[in-house]
Amino acid sequence: MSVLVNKNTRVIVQGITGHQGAFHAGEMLKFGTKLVGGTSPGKGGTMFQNDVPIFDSVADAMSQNPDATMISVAAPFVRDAAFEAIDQGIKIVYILTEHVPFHDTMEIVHEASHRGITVLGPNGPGITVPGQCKIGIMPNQIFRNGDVAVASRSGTLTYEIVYSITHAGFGESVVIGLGGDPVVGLTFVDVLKMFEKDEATKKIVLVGEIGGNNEERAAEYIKAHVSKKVVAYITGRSAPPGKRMGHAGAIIEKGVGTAESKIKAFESAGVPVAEYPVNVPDLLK
Amino acid sequence: MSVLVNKNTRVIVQGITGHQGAFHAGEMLKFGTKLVGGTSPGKGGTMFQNDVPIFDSVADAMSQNPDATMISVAAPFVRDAAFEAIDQGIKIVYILTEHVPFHDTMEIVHEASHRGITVLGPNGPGITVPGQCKIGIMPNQIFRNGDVAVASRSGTLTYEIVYSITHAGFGESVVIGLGGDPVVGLTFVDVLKMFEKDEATKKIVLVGEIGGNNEERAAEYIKAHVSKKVVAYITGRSAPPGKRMGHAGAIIEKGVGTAESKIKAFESAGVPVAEYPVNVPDLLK
Amino acid sequence: MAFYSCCLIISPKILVISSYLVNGDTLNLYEYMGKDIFRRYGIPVPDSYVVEKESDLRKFERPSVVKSQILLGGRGKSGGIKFAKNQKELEDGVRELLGSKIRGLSVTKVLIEDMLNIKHEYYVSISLNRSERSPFIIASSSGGVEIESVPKEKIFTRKIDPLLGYSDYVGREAVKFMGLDSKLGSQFKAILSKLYTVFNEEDCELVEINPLVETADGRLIAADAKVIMDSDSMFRHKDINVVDPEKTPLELEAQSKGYAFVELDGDIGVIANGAGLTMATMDALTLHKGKPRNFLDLGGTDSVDIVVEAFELVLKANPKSILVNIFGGVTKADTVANGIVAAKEKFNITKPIVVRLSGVHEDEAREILKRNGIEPFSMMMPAIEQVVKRTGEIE
Amino acid sequence: MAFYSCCLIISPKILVISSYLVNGDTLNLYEYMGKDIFRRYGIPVPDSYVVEKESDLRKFERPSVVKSQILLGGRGKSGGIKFAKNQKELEDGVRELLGSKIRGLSVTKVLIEDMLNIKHEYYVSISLNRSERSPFIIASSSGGVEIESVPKEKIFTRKIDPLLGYSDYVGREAVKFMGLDSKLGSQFKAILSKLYTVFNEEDCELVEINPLVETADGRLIAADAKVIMDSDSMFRHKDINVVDPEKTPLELEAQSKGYAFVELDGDIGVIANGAGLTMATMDALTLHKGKPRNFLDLGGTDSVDIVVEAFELVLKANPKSILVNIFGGVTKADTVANGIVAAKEKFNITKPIVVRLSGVHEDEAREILKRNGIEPFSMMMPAIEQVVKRTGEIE
Repeated sequence: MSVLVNKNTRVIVQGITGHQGAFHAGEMLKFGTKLVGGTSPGKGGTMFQNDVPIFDSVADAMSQNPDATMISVAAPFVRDAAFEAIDQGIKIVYILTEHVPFHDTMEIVHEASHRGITVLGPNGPGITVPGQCKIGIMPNQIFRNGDVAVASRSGTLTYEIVYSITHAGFGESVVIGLGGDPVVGLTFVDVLKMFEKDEATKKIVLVGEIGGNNEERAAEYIKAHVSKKVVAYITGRSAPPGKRMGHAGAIIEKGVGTAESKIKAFESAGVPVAEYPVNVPDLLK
Repeated sequence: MSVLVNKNTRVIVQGITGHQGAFHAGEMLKFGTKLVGGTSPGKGGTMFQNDVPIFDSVADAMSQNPDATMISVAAPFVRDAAFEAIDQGIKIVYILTEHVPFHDTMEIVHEASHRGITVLGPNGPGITVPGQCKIGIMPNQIFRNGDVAVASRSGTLTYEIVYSITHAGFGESVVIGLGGDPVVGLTFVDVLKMFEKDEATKKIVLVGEIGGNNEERAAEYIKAHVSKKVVAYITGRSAPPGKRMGHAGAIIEKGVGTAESKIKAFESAGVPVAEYPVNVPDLLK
Repeated sequence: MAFYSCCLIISPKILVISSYLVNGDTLNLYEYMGKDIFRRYGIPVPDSYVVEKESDLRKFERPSVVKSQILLGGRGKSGGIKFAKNQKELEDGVRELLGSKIRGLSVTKVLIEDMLNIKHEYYVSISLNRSERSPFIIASSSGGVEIESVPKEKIFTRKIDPLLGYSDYVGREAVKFMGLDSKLGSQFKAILSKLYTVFNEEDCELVEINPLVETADGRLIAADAKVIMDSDSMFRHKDINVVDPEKTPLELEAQSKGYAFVELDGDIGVIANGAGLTMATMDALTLHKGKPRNFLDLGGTDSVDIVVEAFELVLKANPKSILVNIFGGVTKADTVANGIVAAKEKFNITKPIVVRLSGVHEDEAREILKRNGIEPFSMMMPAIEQVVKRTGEIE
Repeated sequence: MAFYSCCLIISPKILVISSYLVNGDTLNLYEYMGKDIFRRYGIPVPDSYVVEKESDLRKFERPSVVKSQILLGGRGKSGGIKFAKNQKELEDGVRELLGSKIRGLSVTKVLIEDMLNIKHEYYVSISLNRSERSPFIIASSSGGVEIESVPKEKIFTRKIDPLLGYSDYVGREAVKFMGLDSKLGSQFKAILSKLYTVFNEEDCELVEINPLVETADGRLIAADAKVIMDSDSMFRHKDINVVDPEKTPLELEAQSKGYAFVELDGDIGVIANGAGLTMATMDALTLHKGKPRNFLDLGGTDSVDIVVEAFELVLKANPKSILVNIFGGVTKADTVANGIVAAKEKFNITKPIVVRLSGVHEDEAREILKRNGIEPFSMMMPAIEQVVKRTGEIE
């Protein structure tokens, strides 16, 4: 058992011939992901790395029975690509792209939830189950098989923390990037439910940031429903209000979404919050 | 057990102070339906027949925990009323009104199905489980408790046939009017599934008419999945192609939807088709 | 009045709203109207203008097509389309078509349209798929003929979720299926997307372009336009005012009065309540070798006047006899009985009137009719037999 | 270039499409622009015109309000709004406001607007609710003040399903909650429906009318307009061209170059990759009593030039020192190392540069830096400590 994906998960990449799509598809192959196809309109019938068939459409790629798709197309085309995947009933839709209008994301997320489809992202690093499956753009080298589940709103910071967890002698059962946008497919509460059920997971790390109240809701949920050990890190303590810190979702608006509020919420739920990324492994001990 | 509704089903009427809404709400009360409220914007706080509270909105009427609603508002306002009910999660939405644009009905039906909500109608007589619950406009006097389930695309013709069934000494487990529009909430296949499962139902009567291929699909389904006795009546044998026979849905287009096609389909599925409405009870013997 | 033909009572408020509704009828637009809509939504159509009288005709400039504006498939084969390569042919074509009758339909308008240099003809349409309750795209690289005659393996079909709407990937799938190159493909996708907007915004049952022409210089242009709107949506489209030319004058009169009424070629006038029961009555008549003169659904009513007006309509169709078949519910039997008596007197009807009344207030109804010399039936079949018999006896 | 600030490589094709994107920033519209949009969608606003220089001013006709066009809550309290009952007051008001500074913001435009005869002030807005991932309506009969200061029981809130959109029943619920009579209620519902259309069609994060004024003669009019658009949607709104006035000149320059860049008031320049890691770097600095001068997310890149350009930006902010914190992934450590060396040379940097490099191609990077006299750290905390220490040593 594992969270969302495993070694049998069949993955396609929408936009596999693009610069990013091709690079990360290659990395996913190296990781060992079961990459069964890709799409690129007009390039159907050709191959990616002599091994992975390319199709003109998701409808055609369904011959490969994919369970998940990574969408790597430019922001204006993400809505179309996501609905193409949803329409075909692919169960996990991961959107790599940044700068998707959140009105588009709202529609994608609502329609997917009606159909029992999980959306990852937009603007996140994807999901990795060490030793089994990586969908997304996390560096291959930082993982070790273990029992720590990590969920994060960031990319590079996630790698930093995962690396320090691995470095400290722990390993990961799963690492999920929720995405840095104000509207994304999964919340911390959603993944906490999965982590609590997952037998491979013994400890949980949440990497939050300023903006929204995703972390506060998670803290409430942990109090009531999570039996496993949870630790957290929150970034953006030093961010001034009203300024977006890179991520579209990382902004303190009218006093809502501050790091203080999130840290307080976690601590009141018995979740220790690391002062620096490097302290996360200490809290896991 | 019964189909969709029973004596505990709590019903509201949207548009209860309108001419039709009031008349049929009164008839439903006489029938014994558990009518727990009605809506009429601006008239919240008043009572219907000194007994049934009227609310300004479905949101307010939710205090009565309704399971079903009958929508009796003019066609241009049906979409709004239906979404009001769907938004509040009422599980059965029956639309009495005729002349609802089918683009509106498409949206209503799709959204309802996403949320596990059953839509009856538009433009149908509703549903009656004799001795338990009537939602709609069927005359109260024609029913007798029994084991024949009736589903129909018509109104008055249904009463005629139900009356003749009752008159012949049978009784009904449930009578459902699907609605006379080209797009309606339930198909014959949908109700056949319910009838097959319903313990109170031993025999099934389908009253079809020209237009569409609802009956042909039902015949296919009966062959494969229905163990109970099914008989049918099809109206519109004498209708010329290209002319709508009163119901928006009753039209033969380019040879599709003819009575002959439907009769042939039923007969090939072992479903006897009555020549006249009055013959239906003979086939049940 | 019977705006609600099935079984509904009308509140005065609803009547006002519905006063421009036709009764569940389709709304076929003429080619030139469909093309006006296409133009408005940016779908390419040839330059054209409408001619209603010879003086509307402009000087010949380019090779043109003269197209009679009638709602008929296969106009061309029936001589409804002329080609004009010079002034004389243009004038002749217009003179020949304008005012003529084509398969029984009068030509009151012709469309003068630039002739296209046709390289290939495609087909594309969006319609309601009733079983899927969804918009349905049909496209083919074999256009210019009835889509029914095209082999299935050359037809692209695709259901659209009405809540999601059209998205570009559907167009890509169609383009690939049809084998269009990228230049034609991007034109096709743009047209399909706009066609879906028309279908949706204009509440259509069908939007069809057949043929969608590829010109010699590589442009895609809608050479024809078939648009059928949902008449029930007219409250959103107050600018549309179309009278269905397939209707007879009497049907149009009935429509304006709010009745569901269809003329047939028999001799027995039919008045019943509910579309299903009315059809069943006609069916039963036909099976008994009777010939219905009309379909008239009285609808749900509690007004004597509506019954009288229904009789007036049926009498205008001049049947040999009249059959009334009522299953009383919302429409009470005694109301209908009173209406029959009033109509008989008002119009001095001497033709046989056979009445079957059942259901709510049946006894009162029976009493009223008997008092006025009509012996009603309570079962349908004897009434059918009786009216067929009595009609047969009339010379 | 770092249009994709998190971790994405840019293909040339994407760059073209994104060239007018700002980097995840909000797009606040001035009141007069918001009102133009409202007008276009049929939301009633007072008659008004914009004055950029005194000669734009028209003759006094009616009592007017002179409103400075700045993006600031509580303009009125800060003296940004003047009332004019005659020609002199109008001229004085414009002269006083135009060119002035209000809480640090320059007034370059004023709006001259008909004065409303105010009977009551309401509040209405639609915004993104992040937790519900849905549009969210807020309305209150207590308007004219910050909605945060209104007691909860006087605030109507309602989530809208983005696929269903707004429907009239929501407006009815709001009207009832607010206790509006039917005349005001129907105006309010019409405004709310149009406001939702604005929110949706214009890709807004927020549309707010505060106050929504009920005039003495019973009309509802939007006396203010706050519209914030989603900058990521600009490819659909090519007509919009707004420069966020809350940005410093350097932030605007960074934005035009595609960097996520925020100026702060410290003295340590920060360059890192990924929004989260950059924030974490600033946080760690702050916890160590260091003061970051800026936030600069290098994004996912494999270009030396982008690193050099980032240095150029940070140097313009004139920090005492520079901290580079890279966790190599898509952005390879050696690329960044080469960039640092190139920048140091190009700009002749003598300020302390403290570098932490880890991850992909870390060893190569370390080699490059050492060769050029920089001793990089592989862990973050020692680098933080080092840069704070060295900055403290500078006069």
